[in-house]
Amino acid sequence: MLLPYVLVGAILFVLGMIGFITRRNLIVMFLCTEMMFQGIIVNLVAFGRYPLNGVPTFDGQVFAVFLIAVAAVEAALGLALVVLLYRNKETLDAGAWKLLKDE
Amino acid sequence: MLAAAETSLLDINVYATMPFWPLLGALLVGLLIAFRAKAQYAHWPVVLGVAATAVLAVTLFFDLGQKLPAPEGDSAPAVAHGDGHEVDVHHGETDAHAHADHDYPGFTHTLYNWMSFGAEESLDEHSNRWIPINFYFDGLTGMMLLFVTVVSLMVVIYAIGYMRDHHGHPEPGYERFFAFLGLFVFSMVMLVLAGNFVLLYLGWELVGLCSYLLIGFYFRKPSAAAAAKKAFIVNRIGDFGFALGIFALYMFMRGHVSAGENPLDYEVVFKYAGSLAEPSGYFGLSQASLVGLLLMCGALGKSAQFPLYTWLPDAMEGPTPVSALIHAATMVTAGIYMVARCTPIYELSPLALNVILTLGVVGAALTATMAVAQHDMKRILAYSTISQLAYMFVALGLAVPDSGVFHVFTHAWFKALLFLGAGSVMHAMGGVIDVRYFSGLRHVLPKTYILMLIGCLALAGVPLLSGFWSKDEIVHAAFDHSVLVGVIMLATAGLTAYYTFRMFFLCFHGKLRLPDEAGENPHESPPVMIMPLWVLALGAIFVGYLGVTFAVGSGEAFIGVFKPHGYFHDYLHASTIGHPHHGHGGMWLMYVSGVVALAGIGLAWMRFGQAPQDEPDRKILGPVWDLWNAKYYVDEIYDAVIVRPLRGIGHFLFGVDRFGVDGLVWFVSAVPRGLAFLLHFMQRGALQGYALTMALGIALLLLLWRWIDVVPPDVAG
Amino acid sequence: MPGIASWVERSVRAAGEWNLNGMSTLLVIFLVLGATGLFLALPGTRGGWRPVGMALLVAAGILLVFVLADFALGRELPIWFGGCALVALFAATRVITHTKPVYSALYFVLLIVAVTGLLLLMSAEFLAAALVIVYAGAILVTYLFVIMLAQQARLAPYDARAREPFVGCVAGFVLLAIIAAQLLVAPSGVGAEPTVEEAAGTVEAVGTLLLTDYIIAIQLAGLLLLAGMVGAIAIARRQAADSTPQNGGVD
Amino acid sequence: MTSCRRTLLVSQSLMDALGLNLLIFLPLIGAVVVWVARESLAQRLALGIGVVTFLISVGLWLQLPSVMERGGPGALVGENNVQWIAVGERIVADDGSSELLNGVALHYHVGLDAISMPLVVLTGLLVPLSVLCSFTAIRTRVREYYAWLLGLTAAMFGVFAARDVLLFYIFFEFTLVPLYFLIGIWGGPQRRYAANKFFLFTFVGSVITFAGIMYLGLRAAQIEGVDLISFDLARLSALLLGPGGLTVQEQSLLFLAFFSGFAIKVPFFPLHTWLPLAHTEAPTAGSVLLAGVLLKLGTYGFLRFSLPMVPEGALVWAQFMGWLAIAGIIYGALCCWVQSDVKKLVAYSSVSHLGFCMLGMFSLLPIGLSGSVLYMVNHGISTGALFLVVGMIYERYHTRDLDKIGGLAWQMPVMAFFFVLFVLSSIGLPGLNGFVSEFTVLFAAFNSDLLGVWYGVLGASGILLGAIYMLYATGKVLFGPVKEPEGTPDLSAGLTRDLTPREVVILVPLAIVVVWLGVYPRVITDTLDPALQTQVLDRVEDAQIARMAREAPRIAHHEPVIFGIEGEAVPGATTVEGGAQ
Repeated sequence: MLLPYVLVGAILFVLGMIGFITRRNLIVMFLCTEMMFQGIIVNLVAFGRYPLNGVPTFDGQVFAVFLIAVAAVEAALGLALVVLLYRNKETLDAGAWKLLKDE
Repeated sequence: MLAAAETSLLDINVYATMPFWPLLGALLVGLLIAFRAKAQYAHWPVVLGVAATAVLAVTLFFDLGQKLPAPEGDSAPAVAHGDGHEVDVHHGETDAHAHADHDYPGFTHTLYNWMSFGAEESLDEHSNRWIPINFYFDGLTGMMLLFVTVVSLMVVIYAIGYMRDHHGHPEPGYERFFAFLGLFVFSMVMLVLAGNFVLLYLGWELVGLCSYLLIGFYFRKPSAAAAAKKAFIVNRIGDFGFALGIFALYMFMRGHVSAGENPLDYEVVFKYAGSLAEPSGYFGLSQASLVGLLLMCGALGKSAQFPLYTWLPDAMEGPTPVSALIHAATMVTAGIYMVARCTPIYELSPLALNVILTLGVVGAALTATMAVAQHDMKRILAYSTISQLAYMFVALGLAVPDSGVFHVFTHAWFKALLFLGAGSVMHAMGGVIDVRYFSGLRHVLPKTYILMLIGCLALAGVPLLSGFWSKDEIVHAAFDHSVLVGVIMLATAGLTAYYTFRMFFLCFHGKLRLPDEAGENPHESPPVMIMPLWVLALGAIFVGYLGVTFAVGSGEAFIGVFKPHGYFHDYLHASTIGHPHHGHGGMWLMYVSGVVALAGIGLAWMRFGQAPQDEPDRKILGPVWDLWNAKYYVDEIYDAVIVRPLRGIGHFLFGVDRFGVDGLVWFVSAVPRGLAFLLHFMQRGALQGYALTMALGIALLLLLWRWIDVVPPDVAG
Repeated sequence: MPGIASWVERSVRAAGEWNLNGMSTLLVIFLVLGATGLFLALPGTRGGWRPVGMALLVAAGILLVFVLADFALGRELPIWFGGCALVALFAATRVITHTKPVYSALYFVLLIVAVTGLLLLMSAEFLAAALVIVYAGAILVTYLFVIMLAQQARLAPYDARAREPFVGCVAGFVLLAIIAAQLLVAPSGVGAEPTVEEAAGTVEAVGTLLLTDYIIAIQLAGLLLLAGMVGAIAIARRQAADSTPQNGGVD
Repeated sequence: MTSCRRTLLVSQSLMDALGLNLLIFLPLIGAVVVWVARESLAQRLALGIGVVTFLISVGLWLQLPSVMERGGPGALVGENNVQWIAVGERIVADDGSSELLNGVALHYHVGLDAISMPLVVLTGLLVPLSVLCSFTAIRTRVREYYAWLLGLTAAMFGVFAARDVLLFYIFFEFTLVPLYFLIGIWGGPQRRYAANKFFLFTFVGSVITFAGIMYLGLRAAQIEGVDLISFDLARLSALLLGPGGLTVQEQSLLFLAFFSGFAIKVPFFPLHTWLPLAHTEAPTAGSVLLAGVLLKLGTYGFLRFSLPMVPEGALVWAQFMGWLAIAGIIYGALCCWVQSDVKKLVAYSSVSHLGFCMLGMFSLLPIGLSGSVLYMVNHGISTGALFLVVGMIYERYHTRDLDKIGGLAWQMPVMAFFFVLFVLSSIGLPGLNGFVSEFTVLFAAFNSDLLGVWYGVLGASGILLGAIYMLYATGKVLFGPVKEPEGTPDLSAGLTRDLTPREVVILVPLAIVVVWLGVYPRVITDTLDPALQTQVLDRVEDAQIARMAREAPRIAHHEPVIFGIEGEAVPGATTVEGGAQ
């Protein structure tokens, strides 16, 4: 029964990615990255629960735990940065920062 | 073996230390400089070192004279071929090779192996070929060492007095001067003693270096610095050919030598020299011609032959003892020595001999005319040196190298005497050496006057002085060869007498005139300077008699007493020179040549006896004299034809380097640059753009992964 | 349904040969519908078409149900799975299509809840609880704070219009197509269902694992959290120091 | 008794291994320590480490003859072989040791043989001197400077010690980074441009070399029929030249791949333009190490990798290399002559000199190869020393313009002595070190079957041109009336008008080596020659035989005389072709 879970996880991941690419609001973009995390968490747990061979293990869940930790850190730092950016330019538009543009 | 011989005065290993005493002296002086010792006595290490070498050289001269097998030939008792091997220290095998066509009576003493050639393909692994540090002893070596070291010693002693100011304080750089002199004597003895061509090249370059350093002794004078550079570079032009000659020699030789023989050792080369008669495959020359012509290039530079002589007059910027020692007596004769040493090679190549002869004749005549129209005493002597060197070259070209070396030998004494005498004059005149600024010096410098007179007479070839005997031999050989060459030689001899005494009269005769630099009371040089001159003067008078036989009463003798060819020649024949063929030109030529010399002197007396202020010759010769005075504009021509174009090429290439080559690299880099220009529009700085690219990249990677299909088959089931 | 199943199976086999054409038509239709729907539903100038987009997305969802049901035929796939999956996907779609960030965040909470359901279905109770607590409880609240802090009075222009929705949708769904195609040909793990006792012990099992095999990783994760905290504080301090004089007192 | 001696030998070789590892890692550790040390301590610390590495390198060098006596000409001093980076499946034996089954294995395999030893000692000699010469010249960011210098040292030792091709490449590239910073931070006015150019040139070329190395590894695995890709030098060359090894086409392409990296480093004639710029802009120590050691990485690479691993490729390209070398000799020399910046002049002379080095190498004769290695050492010493002297002048006068300074022999007689000595060494005065290598190299070119007389003749013109430009510079700097720019000499850094004792201490060792190697070059060549024979020349000769065997049928078609290998092998020429490699 691996496939349905993994498929759902993949769709979640791709939707998150599409959101990240198409939305301009920094906060929404961040939400989208969290959404991609959700897809991956589902995948990890599913792979642990339905391994290709052998008995189920809990390693997938353990990895998911770490992923949550990373997500938490990322959220903390990312939101701090968002606030910083917002204070600098009074906008949440991701297009307002294009310092990497090669003129 | 010399070392084992009962009568030999010293062990061979002692003789092998010969070059290193002056070097040791020079190093000691170097240490003195480094520790800032007082300069006052800095000459002692070098003087002692050179003296040690000179003593060794004299001993060696007599030892060799006794021990070397008497030469074979019509006049001497024939000696078996194998004798050469008995004195062979280097390798004792006595089985003569079938194709070894000559055994020369020299022997080699090896100190250690210097450079390796690696094992040759044709040899087994264990017999490496080497370039050793080895010394070759034969008659030529002994003869050369004799005058080189003795003249050096005289000059070094002279320099103790010369390199000081009027108060007896050493000049600045006094120690440096002696260090260089010591280095020079080391190099020159190395050059003469060298037992293989690479070591010869070592000595060759080292004497060039010393010449460079000593010409540039007064380096703050731009002219001295330029002259030093010129000397070194012009010599290097010759050395370029010389090095190529060595390479070519090795290339031709390595096929002939057998295992264990080092193909550049004199002993080996001359043993197989006969094989060089084969065609070389280049320019249709024989191997001997090719090697001979290339080696000759070195001699052209070092011995200041036409067309590479231009450095020698400029070299007079150096201190006068240097001019005497290096640029008259010893170093410049290295080229003559080398060609004479290589007689077995040149014997095989008439072409090379003819080239040498032609260059010699042209050079002798050309530079003699230049000497007529100079004002600087040292320059006159320099041109005369070139002319005399060309004389020696003519002798080599005429295949009578023993006569050439004889002239080298005599010339060393009287030319050193002349230069040192000129130095004495210069010392008294406060550094002025231009004959236009002084005259009548015989009143203030009586001893120098006598000494200079002896030197001038010898140079002019006045009978019974040493220069006469050696020069006459060459004129003889020239007449044997062709009348044209003989006449040119004879005319040059007359010209030599003329310009020598022009200088002499302008300097010492006429009314006493002194330049301002001379000070109130010019005085004769101190004894430390005059004594060596007396020694040299004795040499200038008497060394010629080594080369003649007393044949009192014989009809075939000059003034009924002297016959050409003597001890000197026999001594010399016990060397690689062998037995050159001398014609019998007849005694009349000796009288003619004596008369020509006296006529030249007489003409000079008529025109310059009262030391006239104006140039009488100039009025007669006009533009020709100006041309001579300007040395035929050879320097200017070289500058315009060679130096400037080459430097122009340098500028051009540097431009090419900066714009062309670099531009090419820029052009190559333009491709990625252009690609980057096209792609840089993708770099829009928007965060999502990068994310999009990343997503596409992941998709592409997945596709690629699927395409490569790395899913392990055993898991896929 | 069996007809469809065999058709799917055939298609899957064809896809195994690898070319895109041979891939399940059903999947292709799903992907196209989804991509079109999402394109239309994303905020932008095509205001009138958004309902159409939504409808297409619903259609795509139904198709997905078919795909999953087809696949699950004859196997034990609880109905709860379908429910949770659909809710999760609906929520996810709304997160990215809603113009108001607040609503996006709230839909994200819904997403979390649905995912929690999925996790519970895989008997990952601990993780489910952790997810709700950490995400819904902590992270999302922070998000909401930030949204409030930076809230515009009215609809912000950058919220009203998506950025290159077409390219984004195409790229996303191409990636999805490739992943799905891989999945469909790849072997699917089955794994034995855990017994009740085993399922009940997962918290203990995960906990044991975390504190034995992964003890160093746990330490590192702790360190990471600490570093994140320090970093967040540092950034916050810095903005207070740097930006205030420049912007003349934003706060 | 025997066992005792064996134990002694074992412990000796352990000590050697320890020494070699120290040689590589001590400077690396030192770099870190220096970076964090106090500024006043950094100089002395760096100097101390430099001296220690020098002593270690000399110690290892002294081991060489006895090691070669025991282990043959190819023996390694201080050999170390550890698997370093390994990716792939392992099989674990009962005793717990594991062996790699497939994947990629990179070995930390180091050791010094007679070919690399002279260069290691050269490096060891130049490093403390270049540290010492920076004492007054570097006054900003001192700790960083010495840290980078020591990092560079580690990389240089590593390059010469590496016996694993990939490890060599890693060290080879690792040298770029410290020098990039040394030039880019402490360089002259154009330092950024120079550093970038230097980095880009050398890096771009060596990337292609990297591709070649990868190919070698893959191909060797294929020949051996295993999945394990590794890059050990001995294994690779044994496999690639064994049966079923590289074809001529492969070899010649691989030669070009190596060429692109090494030739830029050398630098060969059309790819040299980075060098004068890098030299002029680099600080003195950077120039010394760049000229003294880093350029040798290119020539060493050719000698160590191109010739033994792709000998037939080398044969194919030998004449091309010869022409490029000669072009470099003449071109570099003529460019020298028109420089007004004395440092640039010395830099261009490197182009000319390394042309000699390559000319000797591609004569593919024993004398040429050993001359070429000698040339590497001698050029390192004399050019390094010249850069040092020029740096000392620059520190006092803040200019290197030949038209602005002059007559310095009067002001600085000690400096003049050293300057002249090193110039003479550089132009190949007999009795000094430059002569031995120059002469043997030209001998080789002249007598080589591959190159020939004209290469020798054109190369020998370098003797003449070298004298011209060097004496031109000497005359301008040292001789003539004294000429000094306004406000100089600047003695603010505690210098004296003439050389300080510290500076004399820098130059004296080099002067001693210059003379020593000039009168007794066998101190290097006695061990070098057999090593070159077995490590390089034997392979080249085999390749030559193989090549002749391949061409034999074609020749036989035209003339009755057949170049047979082993007499009767000619009818089956194809088997000879396969077997003779």
